[in-house]
Amino acid sequence: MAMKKLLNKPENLVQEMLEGFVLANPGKVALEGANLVVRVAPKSKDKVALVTLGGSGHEPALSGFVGEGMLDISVPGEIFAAPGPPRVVEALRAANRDAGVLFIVLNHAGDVMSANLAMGMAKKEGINVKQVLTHEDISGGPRSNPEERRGLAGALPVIKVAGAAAEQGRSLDECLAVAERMEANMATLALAVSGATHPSTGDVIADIPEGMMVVGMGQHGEAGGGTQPLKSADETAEIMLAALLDDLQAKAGDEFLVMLNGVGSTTLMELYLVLRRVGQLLEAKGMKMARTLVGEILTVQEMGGFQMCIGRLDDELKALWDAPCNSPALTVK
Amino acid sequence: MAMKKLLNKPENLVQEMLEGFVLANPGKVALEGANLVVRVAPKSKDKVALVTLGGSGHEPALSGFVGEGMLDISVPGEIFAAPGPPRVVEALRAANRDAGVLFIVLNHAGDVMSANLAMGMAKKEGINVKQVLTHEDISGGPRSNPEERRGLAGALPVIKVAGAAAEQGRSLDECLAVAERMEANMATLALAVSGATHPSTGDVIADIPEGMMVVGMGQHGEAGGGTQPLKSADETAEIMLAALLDDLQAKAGDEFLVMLNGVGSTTLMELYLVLRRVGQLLEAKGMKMARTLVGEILTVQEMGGFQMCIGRLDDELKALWDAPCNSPALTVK
Amino acid sequence: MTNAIGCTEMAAMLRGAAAEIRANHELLGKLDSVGGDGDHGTTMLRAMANLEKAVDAASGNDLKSLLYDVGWAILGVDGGATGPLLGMFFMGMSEAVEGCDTLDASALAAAFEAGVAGVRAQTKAQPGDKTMVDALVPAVMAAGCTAESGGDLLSVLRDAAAAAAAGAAATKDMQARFGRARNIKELSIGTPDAGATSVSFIFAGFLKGMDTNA
Amino acid sequence: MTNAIGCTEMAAMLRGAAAEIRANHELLGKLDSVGGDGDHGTTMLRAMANLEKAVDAASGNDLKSLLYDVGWAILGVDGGATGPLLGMFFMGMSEAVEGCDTLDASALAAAFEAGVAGVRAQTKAQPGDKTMVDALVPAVMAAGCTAESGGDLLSVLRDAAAAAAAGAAATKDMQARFGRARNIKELSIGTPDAGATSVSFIFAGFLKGMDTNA
Ligand SMILES: Nc1ncnc2c1ncn2[C@@H]1O[C@H](COP(=O)(O)OP(=O)(O)O)[C@@H](O)[C@H]1O
Ligand SMILES: Nc1ncnc2c1ncn2[C@@H]1O[C@H](COP(=O)(O)OP(=O)(O)O)[C@@H](O)[C@H]1O
Ligand SMILES: [Mg+2]
Ligand SMILES: [Mg+2]
Ligand SMILES: [Mg+2]
Ligand SMILES: [Mg+2]
Repeated sequence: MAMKKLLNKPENLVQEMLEGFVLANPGKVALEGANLVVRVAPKSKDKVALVTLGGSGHEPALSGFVGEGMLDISVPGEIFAAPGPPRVVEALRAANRDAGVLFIVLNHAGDVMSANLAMGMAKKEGINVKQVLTHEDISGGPRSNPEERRGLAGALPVIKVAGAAAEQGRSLDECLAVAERMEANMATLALAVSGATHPSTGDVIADIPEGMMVVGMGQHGEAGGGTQPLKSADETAEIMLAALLDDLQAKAGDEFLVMLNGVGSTTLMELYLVLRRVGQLLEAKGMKMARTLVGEILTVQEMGGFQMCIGRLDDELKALWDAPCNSPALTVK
Repeated sequence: MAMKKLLNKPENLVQEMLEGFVLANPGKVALEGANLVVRVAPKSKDKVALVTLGGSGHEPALSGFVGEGMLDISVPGEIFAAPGPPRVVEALRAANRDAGVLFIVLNHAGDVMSANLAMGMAKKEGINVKQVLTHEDISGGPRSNPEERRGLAGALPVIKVAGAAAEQGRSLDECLAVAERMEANMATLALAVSGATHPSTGDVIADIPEGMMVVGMGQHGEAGGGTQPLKSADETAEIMLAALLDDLQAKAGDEFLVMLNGVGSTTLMELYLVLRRVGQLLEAKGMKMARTLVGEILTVQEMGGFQMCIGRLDDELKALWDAPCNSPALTVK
Repeated sequence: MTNAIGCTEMAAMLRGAAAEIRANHELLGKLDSVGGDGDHGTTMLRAMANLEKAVDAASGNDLKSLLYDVGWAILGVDGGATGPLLGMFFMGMSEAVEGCDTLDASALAAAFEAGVAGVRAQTKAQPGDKTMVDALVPAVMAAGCTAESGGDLLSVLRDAAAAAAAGAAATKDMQARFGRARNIKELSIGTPDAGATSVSFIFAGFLKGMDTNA
Repeated sequence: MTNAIGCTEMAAMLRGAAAEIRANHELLGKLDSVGGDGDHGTTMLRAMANLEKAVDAASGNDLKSLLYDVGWAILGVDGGATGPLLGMFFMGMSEAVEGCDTLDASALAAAFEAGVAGVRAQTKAQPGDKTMVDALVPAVMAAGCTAESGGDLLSVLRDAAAAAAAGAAATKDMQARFGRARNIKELSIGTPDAGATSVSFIFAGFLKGMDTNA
């Protein structure tokens, strides 16, 4: 299939992309060692470091969130494929410090295996590392069965609050607690309205019938089950929000972060329509849309659709969400 | 045609979109009067105000750049259609101050007519307003024929440097001079690789044959002429950069801002490949990629492609480009 | 039919234009989508809705302010090129009818001429450039000739409508040099201009508004 | 054919596996694209390139470190699930050959068993869950039986390859409960599992590497 993409040789794709990425953000990020994405101005060594790993092809995630108040090191893998343990161990070594390392892992089999192998090796070397696993995709199964739930764009709120806590000098256990509280209070659901192509193979990575949408599709085009006729922005917002609130057993009075993550070709315009409706629906239920983030956070190439992620906030999480940060893809003053 | 978009009633599209937009950025922007997008924390009245106007459907442009160090008021029109003079006059009135108003207009017939009619009325009312017209699209014709050149994403650098100058308290004439110098040193070329649909009518707004790309296509799908087989990222970068450098009569030693504006479904990954090649090419010519900006700035719905905008920088423009700003779509610390 | 156009008659003409556009807006969108962005039909619908609102709201017997309000209301449409151009047509007419309670044939022709001047102050487009100017200019010339040679109001409107239609039809063979269609260069040849076609419907509507037999 | 596997023979087996995967990588990608993300073929190519590099670089006569280096090199592939699983297969084998200069039939079977244990430490997938475990487990069981009943090295490899192929084929009728294909649920039935098919090629390649007549 002829891809409608501007590419060079597939075998150089990730390498060239990373070179361009740091050129685009010269004051913020750099490549170090085995293509680890690091901060140009490192955090002081007495503060907890944040490390993550993940496949490429989802830009700006995850390396776009390396920076002040966010990640210290990201280990980008091949397209849609987790990096192998050797590079991950290298990252954990580079991040190593007395204050400890918080390791943020999105629940996908390859990522988890690679992360766990690397963690095991790092611990043997005496590195003080603790892991938080994100698995907020409610389409994977009930909350009681977290292993079946994938980690989607909800990694960002976890990175944000834990990154802010680390920047404030909190201990590894405190950072971990904050990350786990954010994680435990999040729920995400993905919607796809049009497919995409794999940038190395040219394969179609989601084949969505004309006039249909798929609720619950994974971020590599894994089928989701909920294929149904394409709905309006308002109706879509209603369907998705209801499922998320149900999963979180939300009650009147709850305050939420509402994050809408455009996965590729869906416009900001459409996301704003959805956000507007979410705000109305929450208000009608006596809940509050306390914080919002709308944009492309974790994309799936040119796929059409978005992920709706909501996270219940308490005062501490709100303050950490609001804390300043400075990364290629998110800057808060 | 069944659109793959999440929409409600077309007649409410812009209104609902604007409501969602301010909900997404509550600390930064608000709607005032006849849907003028204004700053939540207005600039002090002794500083020059920046006002712009433009059709909707290009989000985040232009209202996404309202904020500290950027625009004071944006007047969003209907989809791809300039707002009429009455709302523009209202914006100029709202911005009115002794320090004066800098009015940034992108060269599209409707925008220019509406802007000029509104300017005329505002001046009759004694409002001190001066205009800068952006027309950096080199596909329109030679530099000697500026009227034929459209204003594309290059509006952003103009807004950025003039906004920084205004925030520093410079006079209207100084802000205008900075804006005009940036404008005169910019050149933009657009590339389309896949089409889009008009969100109100569902019409195809650019019909690009399979396996082809169009150089010079306008941001509403206006045909560009340069239809040719789809090239690699490297070759595309070469073709486009050569045309831009030629237009600017660039010489060794020149320093440039390189801005790559994804227009919709083209990924950051692809833009990074292009940026990497641009950096190599400039270096080989003894020129410098002094500043970069890569992302979605002025989109064309889900169109595939990007605009390459380069701007020759001097020390003052560099400093203004680097100055802090805080808007929904661009924050510089 | 009366021999003088006062506010009531002008309101009927204006409503006639709105009705005619409404009946044909899909064609207008289609014509604009060839080289432009396809929004001309919906823009004209919004413009005509604003026109009707202004006509409804107009009180009293002041032709000048009726036309001014209509012009301003059309300017208030977020309509790209169409809002300013069409709005200024009515603003131009408004200025020309200063002091008139009613218009006879030559005053109407003169008002049209002032309307076209209002449009042409906004654009450098000349006849032959494939824009609404190609329908406006012949319409106004025809109105002027007919009035000068003693034609009555209805003849003025009939000849203006015929000339606008002919002018719009003639844009089919022209290459666009203004508006978005300019960008497709010679590919614009073969399709009539959307804005010129709108103008032909407006003049047809003026006539129908005054002469229900037309 | 020899009755003991030293470094030279192990290198031949490993290269045989790489050759077999290379000859079949397109099929692997296609199988993975049914329920997964279609990258399994290219991932296996990269894994085998790393394997060969490690084999080329290996010096001396240390079986344990040859297998360790191969395992580590495969872990170094950015390959989603495949890198860790396949890498740990060779890391597991490496631990089992500690102290051996050469392997006889039962030592080879034991090494395979340790390799599978290395894989199974990474995943909760059980036989029947439609993963590479469905090819690995029967292959290793077959190797163990053959060795126990006195079969020679070639019989061990032949029976292991046959069992891996049968195990991979049997995944066709299973529903995926691990890996990305899990998400398509019953739609995964009807296509063999990509990773299990890879394992069958690896064991076929081991055999071909040792027995050029195979
Ligand atoms: N610069 C111009 N001068 C004269 N007429 C113009 C100009 N630009 C556009 N037009 C007219 O307007 C019509 C298009 O109107 P419309 O589609 O509503 O506006 P837009 O081009 O802004 O989308 C064209 O068919 C043409 O007749
Ligand atoms: N959790 C798992 N447990 C066991 N095997 C797995 C698991 N996940 C994937 N596999 C195996 O890996 C194969 C897919 O490998 P590959 O496509 O390279 O990795 P990825 O799924 O990360 O893209 C599957 O066919 C399956 O055999
Ligand atoms: Mg995009
Ligand atoms: Mg987009
Ligand atoms: Mg148009
Ligand atoms: Mg795969």
